[in-house]
Amino acid sequence: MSAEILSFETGRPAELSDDEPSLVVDVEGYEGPLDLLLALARQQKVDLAKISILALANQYLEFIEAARKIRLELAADYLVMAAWLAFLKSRLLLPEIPSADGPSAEEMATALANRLRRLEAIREASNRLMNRPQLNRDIFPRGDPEIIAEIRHPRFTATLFDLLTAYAAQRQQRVLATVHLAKRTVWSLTEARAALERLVGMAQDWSRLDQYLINYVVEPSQKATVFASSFAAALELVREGELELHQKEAFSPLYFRKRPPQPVSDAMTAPDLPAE
Amino acid sequence: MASLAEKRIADAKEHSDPQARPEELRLLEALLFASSEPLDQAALAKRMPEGVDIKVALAQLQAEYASRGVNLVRIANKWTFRTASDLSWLMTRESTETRRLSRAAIEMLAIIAYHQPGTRAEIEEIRGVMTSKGTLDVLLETGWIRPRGRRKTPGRPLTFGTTEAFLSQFSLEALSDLPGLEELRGTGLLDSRLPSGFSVPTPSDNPALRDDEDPLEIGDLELALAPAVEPESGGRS
Amino acid sequence: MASLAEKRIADAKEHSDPQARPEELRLLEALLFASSEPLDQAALAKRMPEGVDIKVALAQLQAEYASRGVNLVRIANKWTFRTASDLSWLMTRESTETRRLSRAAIEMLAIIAYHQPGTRAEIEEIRGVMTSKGTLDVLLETGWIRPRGRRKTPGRPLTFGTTEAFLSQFSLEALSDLPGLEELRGTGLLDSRLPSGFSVPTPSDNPALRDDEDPLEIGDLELALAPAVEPESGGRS
Repeated sequence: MSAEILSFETGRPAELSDDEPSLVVDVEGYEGPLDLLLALARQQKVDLAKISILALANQYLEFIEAARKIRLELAADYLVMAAWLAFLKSRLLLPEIPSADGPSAEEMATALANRLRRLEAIREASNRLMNRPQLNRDIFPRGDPEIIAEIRHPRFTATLFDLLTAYAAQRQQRVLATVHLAKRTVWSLTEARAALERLVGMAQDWSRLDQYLINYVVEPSQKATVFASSFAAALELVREGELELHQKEAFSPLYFRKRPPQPVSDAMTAPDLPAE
Repeated sequence: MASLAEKRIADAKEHSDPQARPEELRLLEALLFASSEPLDQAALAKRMPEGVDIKVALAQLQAEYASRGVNLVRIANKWTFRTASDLSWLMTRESTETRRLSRAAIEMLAIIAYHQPGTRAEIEEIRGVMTSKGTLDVLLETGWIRPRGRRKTPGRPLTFGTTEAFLSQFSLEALSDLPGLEELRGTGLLDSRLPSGFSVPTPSDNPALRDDEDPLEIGDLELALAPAVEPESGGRS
Repeated sequence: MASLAEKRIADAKEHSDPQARPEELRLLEALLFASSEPLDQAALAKRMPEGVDIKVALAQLQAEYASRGVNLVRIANKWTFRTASDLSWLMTRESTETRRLSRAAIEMLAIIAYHQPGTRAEIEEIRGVMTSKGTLDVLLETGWIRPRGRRKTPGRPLTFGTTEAFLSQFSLEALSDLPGLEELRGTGLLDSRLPSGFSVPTPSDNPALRDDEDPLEIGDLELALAPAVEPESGGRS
C-alpha cells in the first residue's frame, strides 16, 4: 500500500469548535481501531469521561467512508469496529426499548468510553515510565566495579585407607623396580653368545676365554655372571660345531678357537694344543 | 587564591571527620561501591561487625549521599549506588547505545507493569490490537519482563510480569512506585477484567504465583523466547 | 534507640550540607563513579563548568573521601575511586569446596608420614619420581604437613613432617598408630613376598629437631607456601 495521506474532513459535531483544523490521517500510523478512536476522541477536547460516543461513532464512520472512497485498504479490525459503531449509533438514536437480554446502548457506550480511557491512561503511564530516570541513560551504576575476590577454602578429603594403600603400593612398586634394575647386571646367554661369536671371528688361534672376557667386564661384580654366561654360550657353540674348547686340567684356564674346517677323516686326530 | 583553595581542602578534611563517623558506614560504602550488583540487606549484614544496626546504617548512608553526585538507592530491596538522576546531562556516554523501543513495545511493557501478571490476550484487549510476536520477543530480550506462569484458563496462556532488572532500569524501589499508579487505581481502570468501581488489585511482581496461575513448565522459557512465527498471530507486523 | 538512630540519620543529612559543597564536587563524583576507567584531569576538566579549578576540586574531593570506605586515588595521573586499601579483607567472598587429593599428593603425604622428617629430595628418592612443586603446595595447603627444619646438608633443604591436623584428619591418636610392616602385610596391602631387607620405618612427628636438622628461619614458611614455579623442578610428574 502506497503511503497515501488521507485528508479527512470531519462532519464536526456541534460541541466541537469550528476552528478545529481538518484531521490529516495516515491510517498506517494507527495501532488499530481503538487507537484511531482515541485520536478522534481527543479532538473533542473534553474529558474522556464526558465524551460524546455518538459524535465519536459518527467521526469514525465518516473516516471509514472516506478511506473506502479512495480505496484505502483497511484491516478487518477497522471494519469490524465500524460495523459495531454503526450498530451502537442506531441503538443510541432510537428510543431505548426495555429488553431483558444484553446491555443497554448506554452501557455499551460507557464501556467503549472506559476502554478509551483505559488506553489513554496506560499511554500516559507509559510516557511517565519512559520519562523516569533510566539506567545507563540518565543514571549510571559504578563503571568499574571492583573484583570481589572469592576465597575458596578447600576441604581436602582423604581417608586413612587411601593413605595406607598409596604408601604400600608406592613402596612395593619401588622394591620391584629395584629388583628389575639388578637384573640388568646379568649377562644374558644371548648377549654372551653374540660377544663370543664376534671374538671367534677375530681369534684364529687358541685364546684364553677369560682374557677376552676381561675386556668386556667393566665391574668386578659382573665377572661371575659374564664368565658363567660365556661358558654356557661357548659350550653351545661347541655343540653346534663352531668352536673348540680345551682345558688342561680342572680349574686351569679355558682355551677356545674357531673350529678349523677339516675333512671328516681327520676328525679323530689330536688337535694342536695351545702353547703353554 | 591559593589560600582559598587550601582552606577548601582543609574544610573538606574536617568535613569528613573520621571520628564522628561509625566504621560500619565505611564498610557499607566500600562494599556497595565495589559491587557490580545491588546487594540486599542480608548480604551486607553478613559482612558487618556484630551489633551493627544495618537498617540505621543504610539510612544514614543514604542521607549522607542524598545531596551528592552519587546516591544510595534501593531497588527491589537491594541497595546500590547510582549517579544522581539530575546529572544525566553530564553522563552522556558515547559508547552506550540505548535501545529505542517501539511505541507498541513501550505500551506493552507499561501494560505488563501495571496489570501484571497478565497474558498476551489481556494486553491486546487493552491496546485493542493484536501484538506481533516480535514485539514480545524484543521485550523479553530486554530482560525487563519474564514469563512467570500459565493462567488457569482454556489454552493455558503464559502470564507475564516484570523483573528486578525492570525496577533497576526505571529506578523504582518497588512496583508500588510506578508513576501514576495511584491515579490509575483511583479511576478503576487498572484491571481490564473488572468493570470500573470494583476494587482493583495492585500489580505485583511477587514471584509467588497467584491462585489463577500454574507454574511454568520445562521448555516454556524457550518457547516464549523462540523467534518462531506464531500461527495465531495472523501474520501481522 | 529509635531516637538515637533518627539523630544519626539527621546528623548525616546535616553533615552532607549541600549548600556548603560546590557543585563541581558532585559532578566529579558522578563522573568518576560511572567511568569504566580512570580519568585524567583533562578529560574531567572538559566536562566541568567554566571557571572550575579542577586541581583544587580534585584535591578537595580526595580529602573528603580520605577517611571513607572509598578513596579517590590517582593512578598514573588518572583519577578513580577505589575501596580503601585497609578494607581489602571485606572484598572477599569465602566459600568452601571439597577437593580430593591427587594420587601423587597422597603418595607424597604417605611417604612424608612414614619417613618424616624428610626433604623433598629424600621423598623423591623413595617415590622414584620427581615431585612437582604444585603437589607439595597442595599438601602444604591441606595443613597436614609442615616444614619443620632444614637439613644440615649442602643446600640446607627444608625438612617436612606431619601436623596435628594430619592426625585428626586420619583419626590417629599418635603417629605411632600408623600401621607397621607386619600390620600392612596382614591387611594385604603389602605383598608378603617382599624381599627380606624391606622395612617400614617407625615414624615420629616429635617436634624436637633431630641432630641433622637446623631450625627454620624467618620467611621459610612463606617460601614453602609460595606458589612460584621452582626453577629446579624441571621434570615434573
